[in-house]
Amino acid sequence: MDYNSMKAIIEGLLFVVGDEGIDVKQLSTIIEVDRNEVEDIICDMQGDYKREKRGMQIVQFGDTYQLATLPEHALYFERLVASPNHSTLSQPGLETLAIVAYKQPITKIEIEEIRGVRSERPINKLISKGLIKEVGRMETVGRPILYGTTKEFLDYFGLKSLDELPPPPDFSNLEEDESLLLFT
Amino acid sequence: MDYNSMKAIIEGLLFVVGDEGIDVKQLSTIIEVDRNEVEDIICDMQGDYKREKRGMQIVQFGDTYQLATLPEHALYFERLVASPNHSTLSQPGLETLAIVAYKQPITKIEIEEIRGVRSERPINKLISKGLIKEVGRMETVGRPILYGTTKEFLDYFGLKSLDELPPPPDFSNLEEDESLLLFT
Amino acid sequence: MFVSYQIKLDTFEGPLDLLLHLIEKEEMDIYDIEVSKITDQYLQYLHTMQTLRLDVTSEFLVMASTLLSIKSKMLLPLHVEETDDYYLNDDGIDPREELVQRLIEYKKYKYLSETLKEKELERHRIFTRSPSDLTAYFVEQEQNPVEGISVYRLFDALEKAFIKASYRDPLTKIEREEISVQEKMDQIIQLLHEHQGIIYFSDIVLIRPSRSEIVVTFLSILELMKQNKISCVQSHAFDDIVIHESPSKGVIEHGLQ
Repeated sequence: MDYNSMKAIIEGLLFVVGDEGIDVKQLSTIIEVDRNEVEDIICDMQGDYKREKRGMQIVQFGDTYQLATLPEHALYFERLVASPNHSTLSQPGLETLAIVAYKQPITKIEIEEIRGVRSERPINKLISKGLIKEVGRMETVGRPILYGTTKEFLDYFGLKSLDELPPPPDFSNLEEDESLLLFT
Repeated sequence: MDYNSMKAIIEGLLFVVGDEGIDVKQLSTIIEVDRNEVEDIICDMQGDYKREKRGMQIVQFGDTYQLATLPEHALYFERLVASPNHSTLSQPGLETLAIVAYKQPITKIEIEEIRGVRSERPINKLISKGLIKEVGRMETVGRPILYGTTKEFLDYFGLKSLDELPPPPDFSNLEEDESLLLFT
Repeated sequence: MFVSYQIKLDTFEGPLDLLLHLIEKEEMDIYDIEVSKITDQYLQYLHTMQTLRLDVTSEFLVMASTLLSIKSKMLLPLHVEETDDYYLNDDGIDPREELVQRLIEYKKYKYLSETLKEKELERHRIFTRSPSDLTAYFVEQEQNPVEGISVYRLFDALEKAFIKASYRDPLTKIEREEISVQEKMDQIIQLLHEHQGIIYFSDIVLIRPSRSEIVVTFLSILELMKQNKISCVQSHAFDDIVIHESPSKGVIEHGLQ
């Protein structure tokens, strides 16, 4: 199969999977080339899309790729589609999610200790939205559930991997006068 | 707006509308050029797609345009649906499927009321996996789509009929007398 | 029929959030909290919540007792003499230490949730599409999409969904109709202008007396106080709150000399 045909097939596959995305391994099996080559082709395609000023881009979360529109065209799509993506998370949801993202795996009790309030509802809501999931049990009394983020979490925030999370601020080492500025 | 930007925006629009397609009039309103020009641009784009050996094509039904895959790629889509990763159900998918299975026929709004979150994505995924389908329309304002499980759903779970599903959990009593306390 | 509404004040996620707000408002150093002052303000706030018959959850009460306990520890005569550190206990630990650590930890995640919010909004500017209906491509020996998932897991999923639905906040629907804090703030300022700069709390809530409206009104007042646009006086518990337009702010706004 020639290089351009592979590009076309990958484009077609990315198109049909939509927001579900497709991972390197699947692409590699379907078009029967090895994973590194798949990654190279996609990288190349990302360049093509930019150079040819196409109306879409290939974005990556985890090892999964998907087609998406360009942020600068947002205005035109907002006129047209009520995207299911567009319900934003509530403050309790975001706080809970931030704690899970940075401290995973983590139990409900630990989340509640940090937030200072019961957190069952935001946890359940995040599970329903597919942003966090059970990742195991803690080997202590009661074997509490441990939560972690999902792949959809990365997609939801447009992150390639957890390493792309913004670095946590360090409020503890600050000199007193500096900290004053931060807390105003 | 320059010609290439218009092409990019049209491509983006065709992409997000998916299988519903978009008609000339809508395109004309959104990008604010007249209908003849829209038709010319799309005709031009159809040429680009062929010449550049892209993985998609723009097809036309009456006044409506939509992006579609190429028939010669069918083999790869068959491999896609057969690939093991394509089949895994996420928690939101499983939850949505359970609700459809037990409460069918059911509308999207009713599913969302039970789940407490928007459910467009899991519903679409379940359709693409052949587990649920449109089974009719509700005779109320807006005629919302009713969803039900498919014959394949029964096959996959090894059921002869829906009667073989385990009896649904009964929460009717709890809802009345302060169920809150029980689940804390 | 009496319905116990589970209203939570939007701006405060819990006692830690409220405390951070109070500390910031007073421009205190988080490492050197004036416990006595903060405790008074905290209790006052809880009191106002109760006056408005808003649900004061147990977490708020637990924090109140924590604050009172720290306050009393700090009032105890010191056993250790000749020390610069005023507030050290016998064991050399500042009674505020644990609370400060919790506040800093919470503040960290509150900050991170804000950065996530920005990422969320950024991501929402790009769109994708639903997967295509690929059923046409299913071939004879197709993969079972629910391989390994038993019908009982389906049942479990439904059960979980029902349980979650049963304790979902009954106010979700009302929240959607709520007017925003900003709108309410504008209304209050407008009313103050119309009434020579003095109004009663009861005046503003009587306009539309739904409970969510009360919450929004209350939050608007807190915000206006924070911005020094108004001041409030409540002479006795359960008395009506008198709202004054802040004179200095008025002068600036109207450009008077």
